[in-house]
Amino acid sequence: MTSSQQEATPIIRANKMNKFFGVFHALKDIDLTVARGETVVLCGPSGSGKSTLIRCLNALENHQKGELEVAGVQLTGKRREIDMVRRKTGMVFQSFNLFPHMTVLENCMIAQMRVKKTSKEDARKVAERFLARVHIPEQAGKYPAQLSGGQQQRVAIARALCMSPEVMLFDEPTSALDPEMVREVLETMVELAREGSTMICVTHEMNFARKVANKVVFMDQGSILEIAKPDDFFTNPQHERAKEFLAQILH
Amino acid sequence: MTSSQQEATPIIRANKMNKFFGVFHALKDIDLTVARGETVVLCGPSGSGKSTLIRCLNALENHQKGELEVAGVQLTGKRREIDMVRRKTGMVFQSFNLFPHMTVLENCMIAQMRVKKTSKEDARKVAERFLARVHIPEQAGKYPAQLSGGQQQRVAIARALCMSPEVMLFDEPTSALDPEMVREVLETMVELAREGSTMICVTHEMNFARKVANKVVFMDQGSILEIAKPDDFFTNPQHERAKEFLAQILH
Amino acid sequence: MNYLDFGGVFSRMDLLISGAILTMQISLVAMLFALVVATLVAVMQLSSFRVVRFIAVAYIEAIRNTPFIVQLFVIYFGLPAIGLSLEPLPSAVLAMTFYGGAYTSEIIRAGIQSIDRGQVEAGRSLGMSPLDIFRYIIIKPALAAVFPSMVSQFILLLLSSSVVSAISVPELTGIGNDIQGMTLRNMEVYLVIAAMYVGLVALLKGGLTLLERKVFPFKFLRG
Amino acid sequence: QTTDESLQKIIQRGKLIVGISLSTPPYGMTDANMKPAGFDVAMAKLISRDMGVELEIVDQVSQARIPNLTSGKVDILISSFGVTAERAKTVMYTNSIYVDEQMILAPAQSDMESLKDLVGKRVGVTRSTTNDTLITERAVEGTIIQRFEDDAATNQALFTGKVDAIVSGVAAAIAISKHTDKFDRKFAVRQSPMAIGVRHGEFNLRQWLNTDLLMLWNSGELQAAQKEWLGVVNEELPRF
Amino acid sequence: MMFQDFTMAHVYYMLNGLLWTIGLALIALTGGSIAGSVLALMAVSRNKLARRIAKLYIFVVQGTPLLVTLFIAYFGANYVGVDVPPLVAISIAFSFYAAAFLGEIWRGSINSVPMGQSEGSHALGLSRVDSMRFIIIPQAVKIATPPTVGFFVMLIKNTSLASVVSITELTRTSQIVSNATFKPLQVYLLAALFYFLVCFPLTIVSRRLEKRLHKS
Ligand SMILES: Nc1ncnc2c1ncn2[C@@H]1O[C@H](COP(=O)(O)OP(=O)(O)OP(=O)(O)O)[C@@H](O)[C@H]1O
Ligand SMILES: Nc1ncnc2c1ncn2[C@@H]1O[C@H](COP(=O)(O)OP(=O)(O)OP(=O)(O)O)[C@@H](O)[C@H]1O
Ligand SMILES: [Mg+2]
Ligand SMILES: [Mg+2]
Repeated sequence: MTSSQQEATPIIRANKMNKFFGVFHALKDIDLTVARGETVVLCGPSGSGKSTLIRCLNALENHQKGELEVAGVQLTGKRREIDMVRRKTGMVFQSFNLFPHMTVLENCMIAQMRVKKTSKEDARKVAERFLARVHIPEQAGKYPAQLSGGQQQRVAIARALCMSPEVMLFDEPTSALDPEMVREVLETMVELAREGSTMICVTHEMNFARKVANKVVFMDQGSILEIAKPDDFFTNPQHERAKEFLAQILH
Repeated sequence: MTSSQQEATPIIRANKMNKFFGVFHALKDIDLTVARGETVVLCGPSGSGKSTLIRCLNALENHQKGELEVAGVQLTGKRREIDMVRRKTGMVFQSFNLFPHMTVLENCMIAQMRVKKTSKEDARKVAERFLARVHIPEQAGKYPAQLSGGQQQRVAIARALCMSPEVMLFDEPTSALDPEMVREVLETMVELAREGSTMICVTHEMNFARKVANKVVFMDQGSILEIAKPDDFFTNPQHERAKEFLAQILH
Repeated sequence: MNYLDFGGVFSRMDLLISGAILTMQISLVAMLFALVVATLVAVMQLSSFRVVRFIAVAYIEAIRNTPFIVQLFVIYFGLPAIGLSLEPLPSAVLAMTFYGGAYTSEIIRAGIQSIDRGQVEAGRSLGMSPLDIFRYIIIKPALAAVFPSMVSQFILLLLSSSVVSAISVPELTGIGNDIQGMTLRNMEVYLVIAAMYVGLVALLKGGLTLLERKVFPFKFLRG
Repeated sequence: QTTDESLQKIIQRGKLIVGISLSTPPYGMTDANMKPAGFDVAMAKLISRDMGVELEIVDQVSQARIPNLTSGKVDILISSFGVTAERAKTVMYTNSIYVDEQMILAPAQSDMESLKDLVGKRVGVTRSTTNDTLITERAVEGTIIQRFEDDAATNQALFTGKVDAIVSGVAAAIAISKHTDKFDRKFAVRQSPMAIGVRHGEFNLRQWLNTDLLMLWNSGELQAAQKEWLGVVNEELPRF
Repeated sequence: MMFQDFTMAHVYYMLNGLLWTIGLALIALTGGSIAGSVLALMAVSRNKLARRIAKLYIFVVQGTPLLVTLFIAYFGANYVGVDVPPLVAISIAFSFYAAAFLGEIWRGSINSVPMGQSEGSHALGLSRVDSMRFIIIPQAVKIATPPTVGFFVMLIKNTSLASVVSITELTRTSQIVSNATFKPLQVYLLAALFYFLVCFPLTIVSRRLEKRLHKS
């Protein structure tokens, strides 16, 4: 009973949420519900607002109208709420944003020690575990500048994972990787999904979507045009714009 | 007669070329001939030396042993040769390298005005034409920091195209683009290829390779393992490593 | 008639050396304090509170745009008027701290502003507090970026210590002037103390360069 | 000394260039109209008058006065220039133009009678003056000597209680105790002669200056200048 | 007679000194900037010898107190039989001195522009000079502005050393007045105010400039 109830509580709930950059209307009436344990893939053309949406979920941007609740916290712009949401979510950026002055290991340890007050030894153990999981345990002592783009991206993923967030947000986590690495990183993500982590992922890896996503969200020009199960979305998209888009990807 | 002779003259000819970073042997005995008008796709796993090779072709790196001739210029490290080669080649970087203090338009105009001594008005016209071609004419007045990753990549392509180089070098030009944009940019590149531009492109877009490449070059650990026609390469790779690699990409 | 004679200077080398040591000591202490003041003021300048920003800017401009000797006099001769009488040495260090702090804070501010926004966002997304973000993510790369300018500034601070002989601190220039008074060998004295200052600067620069390699190893990796 | 044309050169030029520090009252200073004034200036005027040439005064900071002379930027120095044997290795002196008396100046209520009483006390002095040379030489061990860059700072240190006493020339000491009764002249340490500085080797010029000084003494003009600016008239002046 | 009151005559005298200070500042800033640019370009040039020379120069001159440099320029020349007028000595000494510091500041700023930028401009065929002029330097300016202005202000204040070559600029007039009136604190505070009036416009300009640069 309790467990099913918990599953029933959505971990993310957006209700007519709007976001403006000055006069530019970047997100329009976003309605989105994500249940605990779900994997959601976000796709759509360039400039459609995918990054902006995912940044709102992590409270890196404030929305201006409508409601947004993440991991049980209603976001109204208050400092405390924002802090709470950021602790409960993890983010992997399109451009990595690793800390250049820290080794890979330190990159993965700092937030554990400062935010979760984990001891140094424990933080190190956790960091090493997740570095192994993304297949770069041997790079722990290097600085980001000494790694290939692909390796850097994997450090960014490990760094977020170390905080064991309730929701993981990925912004094109594989765009800088070569095809071999894409596969390995996606496999890590598949494992995460299977373990029941909640994940929201901006990606155009349609095979990944097909394999693990519970739903696909299609955006265009700041609006969500379609939310569907992957099979339905790929075989039978409802919206004209989605059809066009898929025609291009799937050739 | 003359025209066929010109076509017969390869625009790039590498002969047992080697490149070291300190003690690290980054390129090993590279033999490569590219004829005028050819489109060559370079692929291989991360760290195999693709970027390094393409940077040598643009004289951004010096090779240490063997010969390299680009657009009729034998590169031996002399300043004049290097300048000549850079004028005849255009490059699109993996990390864009846009000039942050100039608008998109200025990014596209500066080299025309300074290197080709084009007048300001003409340079603007050319820049606007190529920006339209990569579908971002409306971003001309913005600064790079105000653009999405995808938009930045397209500016980088337009900037190189503005110089109408004899050889275009692309280093993963579509890695930051969403699938629709990938297609549009690739179409621009296909057009270029059809118009007879010579292109060398690091990419893992196998459909692009199949469609327009005259040959595919497969690299691993600094060596060229295989050079083949796309059809042959995809259906019947000779080398063990290439087979593995293709298995991963093509799932 | 115009010949150089270093005899009178060299025979008083022990005095000069003691002056050089004192110069180095007060300079190092002042640098350390100045760095702390500078960082604090740089942060104040970037604060979102108008008043805090104003205080920081007022301090910087008041110090930067007036002569050091005046600041020194105000601290040494002026403070007794409000009941605070300091000995020459602490007065000198205090004046140098405020003086160096004002210049250095502008440099540090430039460093902080050169840090990519993405860094801050990454810290935020990991749940780190603004203070932690500043302490662990921003300040080190910021200092690394402007380290060469800071070294120049510290050299200038070391050289400006020559002024504190005005309030009877027996540092290198002061001792040099004493010897000139005794021997009237100005050119000789100046050549010798110039060489000694070059030596001090070499020590300082060498030390700071080593420090840079130790504290900012990430600056020395391949691009 | 047939090759020495130092005097002729000045006369031919029609101008005598004298180095004087204008920041050392009452020797070199400015009057209410900011024109050069003081004892050194008065002497320079008398000498150039007798030489029959124009006078040009070059103001100078104390570090620059010797190089100004030795490098030929000025002809002579009349710059509250105390005579010591060590300094004479570098420049030549004329006969004395004034004999100063170095005094210890201290707050009226303090009790000081000899150098012994300065032990443990902070004594201020202007750096690299004859006052400095003197106190450095004579001070009893345990005296704390603090050197300031100019007279204003030295006096200020006394006024603000930063030092317990200062060493000062008699003329300046008189002026200070006229100005305020908080400070007294305690005792004299030594007399020290002052003279005009001339470059090494310029004997003709020095000889003429010595001659002129004698004439000025005999006419009483030298004493008058001493009286006007220093408030003290020497009984006699040492000659060498 | 000895202790004059601090009167308007003294203030005018100091204002006259202020004029000298402004003139000297102009000389120092122009000479210093020109020499500093040359040195910075040498320090980042591809010529190894030029870089070595620049480095050695910076090392020696940065360490030498300005007073000493000035002393050598003015009096030192007489030791080899050349008479240098005060203003020439000032121009030489200040240019040499400023070159070392500005050269070092500007070198550091140029080197802090990411490698990718020069690669980007080289790939477009821009010459080294053009790449410097249009790509690298405009970006380096941003990080160079605060320390440069800081140094300029310092340089202006350092013109006080000109009193060594018998120029009665602001600091020297203050010394003379303070010794005549025995009111050093008041006199020097007034001098400080004058210096502030000369230096402050420079900082205002720099803050404006920075704001504009940060917009892009
Ligand atoms: N700080 C900002 N100020 C103004 N406009 C912005 C800002 N950030 C984003 N935008 C605009 O908002 C729109 C959505 O941007 P966003 O980065 O969310 O797109 P995206 O879907 O992630 O695109 P891509 O696939 O290229 O990353 C774009 O048109 C972009 O130009
Ligand atoms: N400047 C350098 N100094 C030392 N090693 C370098 C340097 N540049 C590249 N390398 C090394 O050379 C090898 C080839 O690098 P390169 O960038 O050419 O790989 P790539 O094939 O482009 O990889 P990716 O697909 O990840 O971009 C790598 O192992 C890299 O670490
Ligand atoms: Mg995005
Ligand atoms: Mg690469």
